[in-house]
Amino acid sequence: MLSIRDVAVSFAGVRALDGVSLEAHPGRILGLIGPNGSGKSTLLNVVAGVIAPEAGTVLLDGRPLPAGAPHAVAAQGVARTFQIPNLARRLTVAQNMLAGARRQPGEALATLLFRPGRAQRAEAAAVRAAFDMLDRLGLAHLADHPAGSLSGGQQKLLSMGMAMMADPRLILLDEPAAGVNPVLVAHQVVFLKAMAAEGRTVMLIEHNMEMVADVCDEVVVLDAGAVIARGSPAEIRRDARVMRSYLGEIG
Amino acid sequence: MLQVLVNALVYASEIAIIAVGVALTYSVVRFANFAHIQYAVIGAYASFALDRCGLPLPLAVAVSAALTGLLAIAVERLVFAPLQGLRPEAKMIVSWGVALLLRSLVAAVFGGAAQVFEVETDSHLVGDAVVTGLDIAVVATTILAMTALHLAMTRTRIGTALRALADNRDLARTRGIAPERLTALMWFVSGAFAALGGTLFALETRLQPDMDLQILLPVFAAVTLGGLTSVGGAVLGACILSLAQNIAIGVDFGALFTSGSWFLPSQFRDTIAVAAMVLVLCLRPRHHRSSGLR
Amino acid sequence: MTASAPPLQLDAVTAGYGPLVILDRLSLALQPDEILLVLGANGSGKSTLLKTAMGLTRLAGGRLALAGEDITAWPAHRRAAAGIGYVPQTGNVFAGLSVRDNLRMGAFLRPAAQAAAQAAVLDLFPRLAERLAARAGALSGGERRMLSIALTMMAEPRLLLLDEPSSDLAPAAIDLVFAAIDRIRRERRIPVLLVEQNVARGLALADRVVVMVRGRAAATMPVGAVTSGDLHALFLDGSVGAGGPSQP
Amino acid sequence: APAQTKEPIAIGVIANLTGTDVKSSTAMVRGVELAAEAVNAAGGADGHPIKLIVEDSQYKTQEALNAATKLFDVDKVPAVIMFGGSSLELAVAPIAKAKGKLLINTSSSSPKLGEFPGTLYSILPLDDIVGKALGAWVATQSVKSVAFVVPNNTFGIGLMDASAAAFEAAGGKVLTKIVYSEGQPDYRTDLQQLLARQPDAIITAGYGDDSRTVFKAARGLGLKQSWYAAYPSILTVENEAWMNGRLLGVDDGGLTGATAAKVAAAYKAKHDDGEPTPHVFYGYDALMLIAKAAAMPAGLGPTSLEAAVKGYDGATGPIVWNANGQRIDPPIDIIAYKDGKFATIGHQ
Amino acid sequence: MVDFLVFAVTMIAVWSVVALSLNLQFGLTGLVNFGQILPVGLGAFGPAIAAQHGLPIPAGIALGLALAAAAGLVVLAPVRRLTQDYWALVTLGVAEIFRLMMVNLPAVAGGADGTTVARIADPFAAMAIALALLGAAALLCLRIDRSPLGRMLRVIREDEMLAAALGRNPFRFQALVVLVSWAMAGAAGALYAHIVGYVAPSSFTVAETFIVWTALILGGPGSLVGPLVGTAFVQLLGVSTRFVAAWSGLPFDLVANLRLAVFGLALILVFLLRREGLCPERKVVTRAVDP
Ligand SMILES: Nc1ncnc2c1ncn2[C@@H]1O[C@H](COP(=O)(O)OP(=O)(O)OP(=O)(O)O)[C@@H](O)[C@H]1O
Ligand SMILES: Nc1ncnc2c1ncn2[C@@H]1O[C@H](COP(=O)(O)OP(=O)(O)OP(=O)(O)O)[C@@H](O)[C@H]1O
Ligand SMILES: CC(C)C[C@H](N)C(=O)O
Ligand SMILES: [Mg+2]
Ligand SMILES: [Mg+2]
Repeated sequence: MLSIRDVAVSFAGVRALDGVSLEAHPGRILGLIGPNGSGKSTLLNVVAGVIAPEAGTVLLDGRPLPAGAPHAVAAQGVARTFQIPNLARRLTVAQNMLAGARRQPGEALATLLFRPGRAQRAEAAAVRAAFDMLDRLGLAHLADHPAGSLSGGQQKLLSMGMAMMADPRLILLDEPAAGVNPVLVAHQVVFLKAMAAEGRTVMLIEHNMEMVADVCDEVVVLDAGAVIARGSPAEIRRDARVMRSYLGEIG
Repeated sequence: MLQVLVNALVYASEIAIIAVGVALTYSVVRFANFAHIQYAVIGAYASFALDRCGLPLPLAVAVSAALTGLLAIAVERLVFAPLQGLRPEAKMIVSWGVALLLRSLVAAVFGGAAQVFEVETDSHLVGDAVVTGLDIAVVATTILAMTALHLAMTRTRIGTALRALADNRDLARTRGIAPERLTALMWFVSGAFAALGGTLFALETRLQPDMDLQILLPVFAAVTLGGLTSVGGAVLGACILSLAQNIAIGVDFGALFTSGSWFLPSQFRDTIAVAAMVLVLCLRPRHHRSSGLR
Repeated sequence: MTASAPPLQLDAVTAGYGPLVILDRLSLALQPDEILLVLGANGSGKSTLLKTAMGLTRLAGGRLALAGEDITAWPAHRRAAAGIGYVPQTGNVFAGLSVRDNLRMGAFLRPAAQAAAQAAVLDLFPRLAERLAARAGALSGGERRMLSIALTMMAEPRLLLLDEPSSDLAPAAIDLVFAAIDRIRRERRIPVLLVEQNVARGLALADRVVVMVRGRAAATMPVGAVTSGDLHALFLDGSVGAGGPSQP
Repeated sequence: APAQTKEPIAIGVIANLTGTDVKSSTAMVRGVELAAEAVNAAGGADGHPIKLIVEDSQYKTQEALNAATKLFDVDKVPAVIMFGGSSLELAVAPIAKAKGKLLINTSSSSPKLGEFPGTLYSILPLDDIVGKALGAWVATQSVKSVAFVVPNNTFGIGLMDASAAAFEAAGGKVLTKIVYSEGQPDYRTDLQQLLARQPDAIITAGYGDDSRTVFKAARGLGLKQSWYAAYPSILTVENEAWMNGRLLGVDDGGLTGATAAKVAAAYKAKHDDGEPTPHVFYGYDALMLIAKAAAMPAGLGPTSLEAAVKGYDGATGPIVWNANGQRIDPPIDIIAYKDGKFATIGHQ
Repeated sequence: MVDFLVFAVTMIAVWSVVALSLNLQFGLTGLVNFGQILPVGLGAFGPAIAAQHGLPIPAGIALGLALAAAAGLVVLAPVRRLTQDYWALVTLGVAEIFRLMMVNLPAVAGGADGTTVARIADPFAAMAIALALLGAAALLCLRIDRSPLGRMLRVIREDEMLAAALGRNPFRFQALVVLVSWAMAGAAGALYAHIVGYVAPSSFTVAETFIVWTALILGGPGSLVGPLVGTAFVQLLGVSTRFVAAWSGLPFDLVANLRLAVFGLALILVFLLRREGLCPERKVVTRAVDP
């Protein structure tokens, strides 16, 4: 279980998060929505250890996650995607995917030199998993292309694929559907539900309200760095404050 | 003590005016142009030759600055422009090749031996420090040139466009910014500044085809200390470096603490300067690369 | 320049990146004050189409005309000066510059109108007014998108190329942006080439639809003719039922 | 001249033709050229014309090694005349020794050069000899206290140590030692300490371009002391009026001899850049000795070289080598700068 | 001529090891190091210090390697606080500090004059040892290059934040790379000392680092043969211009300058004609394995 308690962050005078608390549970998908600039990505970065909060703590299964140490957080089984994808641009799509795989013996020099067989077996397994995932994301035909040459939507998909390769306990997704075509969004929905069904915790930032309504078990709404509403997707849609600040007339 | 400050100021001026050119080009083309230092040398030699031809010194410097600016544009067109998209380290190495080529040509034309400007200036005693008219001219020229450049970069539309071009070339083009014209202007300005700085440096010291090797380290150290891309930063970097170097050996540490007098042996001058630079670099506030954050 | 010529015409355009060819003999004409919606799977070449219209790709063949004038050989900045406005999908703001300086660059071609234009876009996106001094790179994803749209609007273009303007935006902000596009089109009679993955919103706004499949305009049709079966097919493999080869 | 029918002898020259010390290096090579021309005009070394192969060392160890191996292994030269910093020559010397070649040093003065007897011979006197002469002489000039201003290299330090010892042995007092890094744009900061210490005189050594900057800084700071220098004639006078009568020192005594005069005349006939600098003479003597040794029946080698030097009256005066091939007992002149030129005012 | 070629090959082999070590840092990991001459110098000063103080030869070599590796870790310490451009200058600065200290502290290893060390007298033996060292270094690099470790190093090169998000501590990987590559450069330095038979600070200037950089970039960083080809190219270009110069028959001082001009021109032309360097980074193809 992920629990965020009273987290506050400010940047050069801007209060980006102002005492946010929320919980996300294994097997469930938590949606995080809110107007642009309300602090959603900032909150995700706090959980992921990229930003150390001024106040507050983040606990995963009751143990605090290291603040400001993204690699240590990731090592605890937390994977994340970026709103603007970070990729190893000159490496191929397949290499990016393989880099996502956790626990690779071939990354230790000693294993490489003295037990190369072990490294090779693990690598073969990772390659299988990577191509499996690429197939599902519709990127398999691009496996040997540089990641930097992918289209905007494809980069989003790759970013998500890399996060999945890590076999995470907690997965943090920052607008995975933005720029992705509707058919693949439908795939993503299936995919996320399957992840949750396997007992993982999912936190999803998304502006695509159909997708949110479709996959989220619970939704938290941020505005100006504070939680203004929480509940089921249906409840949220009826909330007047949310209507005003976030959904607008049409939503 | 006052003398130490005077020396530091003069040296900082010479370094800074060359350093801003490096920062300016770095900010737009994103590589450290080693040939820039050689532009300074060529500018100094051009001023020298024109001065020898009988031109009044200020005019000689102006003509030399213009010529060097054009040279910088020519090098950009012939060498750097075709290499667009290459990794910055490769461009840096190419610029080193350009520097080598230009240096050998200067040496072939003017000879490898040192030359000096024949300028005689008066000395004034300010407090207990000696200040020459040349010192004052050097510092004043630098301050003027820097202020003008700083204002041009931050206050004018063209300056902002240059920074925009540096930031995102394709996007800049789609805003109607013509990169070729603007970069040509940028190269011209940085070449001209290099020539000016090189001439000031040579006026205070001497001319030598390989004087770039002596200027290189302090200039790049100043630019790096100042954050690589800003005019103000380069000036600040030059001041820090110059002060560290001059104070380290110019100050009587013995007299400061006891009655005796003890100077740091001056052969440690460079060591101290470099050490100060490393220290400042390590202690300066961490630079967040925000691109990684979202 | 003929009065009857379409505002933007692509004629058998082949273009790509380096040796890579993405657009394959693509022909397309944008009609006066229409909104032409470009749909297609990820990687089908939509962004490449817009970049090619703007002059940012390597052109390997074909011809482009702006209101009848041949612009095939024009560099991007000249096209911008001729009135093409472009909102890119990625890399859409000057990340190292302040929001204020970004806006200044929006009006690069019309320095005299800078103040008025800035006031107008800040009116549309009040969120940006609060962040004028911030580095654009520090903005949130949605704020960046707003800034990028604002930048383009400030240039008062004669023709708009919009690459997924709604992505990263909150629903309320999308309303704002789409309303603004519609208004500009109607008031200033500006044609728009619009790429959207938000198909429903796109269809609601557009007049015609062009479907991209592997670098070709697989079909062009009026908005009313699009069925949901069509959409599904085109995002899966581009085999749109009625379409066949493109008809400009 | 008699017809040169025999095969030419190739002699290598390594010098810093680019980088630092270009001026002195060029002068040295010109001296070698003058000597080669003289030898060839006189029919060569035992009929063999001398052919020079000049290589650049760029003042870099690796390049000096490349140049040396090329000369030894490709051009098969039996001897190399070298102008380089001590560190460059010390890197080349072991190779020359291993290959049984001769290395004639015209510029460096590190005592370590004496570690290659039979291979490395110096035309230049060692620093301790000249330094000792300088220190002892300054002490006789009613100078009670001195400061040293020398470059931070083998030459500067070696000279300073020897002359400080001699000066102190004669009862003088050394107030401070300023060891500067070469090539600095300005030495005002370095020299500033002198204002506080006020020595009776300054002892210096160095090279033209740096010395010019040093003198300029001293003049700017208003220093009034006299400058006593080793080899004053290689220093560059910065301001004639200010320097008039203020620069004195000990120099190689041979440079005023008859051979030197002949060489100087030949130099001025060939090059139009004024008086030859001392390195022209060092280079000249180096090649002359090689040619003389090569003309001997035994051919060019350590034995013939050591024989050739006996009785040779060079442009730098008579040359005496110790057992390690290093020059001792050089003739020493006292030089003073007056009215725009250096004049010999005595001998030691 | 044979001797000359043997010497040329020996030097190419030694400097290739240095280029390989730089490639591990820059080509693979993206660490921009302008002070790679420091570990070479430290490696060489091990034997020099040993010679000066009468220690046996193996002790000197071990000292050199230990100094190089240890210095690497010290220099790496601030890397976490600095972006690449700044680290580049810190390494350059530290290398200069070391060189200046050696110049000014004659008690350590002879000061500016340097120290004589035992010289491998047989040129063929020297070449064999140098080639053996090169072989070992190349093998190690190959192993790292074509492995998950090499891949993760490249990810760090492209985007440290990404590597961290994937659960890798970039600093740990960087430390490993610096340790390995500085020890490698140290070994090259120790060998260089015993081949030349003489160690002085002037052999380890910033200019030397730039020559290695030139070789690396020219050859093509990120590839394995790149550094070797680049080093051979640079060394042979330097040597061959000597022959061209002699053949031209121009006055010696002009020739010396033109030689460098040709060198600079060649450098520029290579890049204008082959943008990715002589040996571009290998295109990786990942094959889906069938069980
Ligand atoms: N590094 C930073 N420096 C300064 N301000 C920042 C920084 N990062 C974020 N901000 C500001 O903090 C606020 C919250 O940003 P955040 O990215 O969390 O928003 P968001 O909710 O993810 O918005 P969006 O939906 O547009 O992505 C914004 O106003 C943004 O400009
Ligand atoms: N800079 C580039 N270099 C090489 N190939 C590229 C580059 N940009 C895009 N591509 C390739 O061109 C094809 C079309 O890309 P484009 O960006 O036009 O797609 P798109 O239709 O806009 O997709 P999306 O909906 O994901 O944005 C893709 O296969 C992509 O891999
Ligand atoms: C003639 C001398 C002043 C030369 C000096 N000994 C040197 O090392 O170069
Ligand atoms: Mg966000
Ligand atoms: Mg796109």
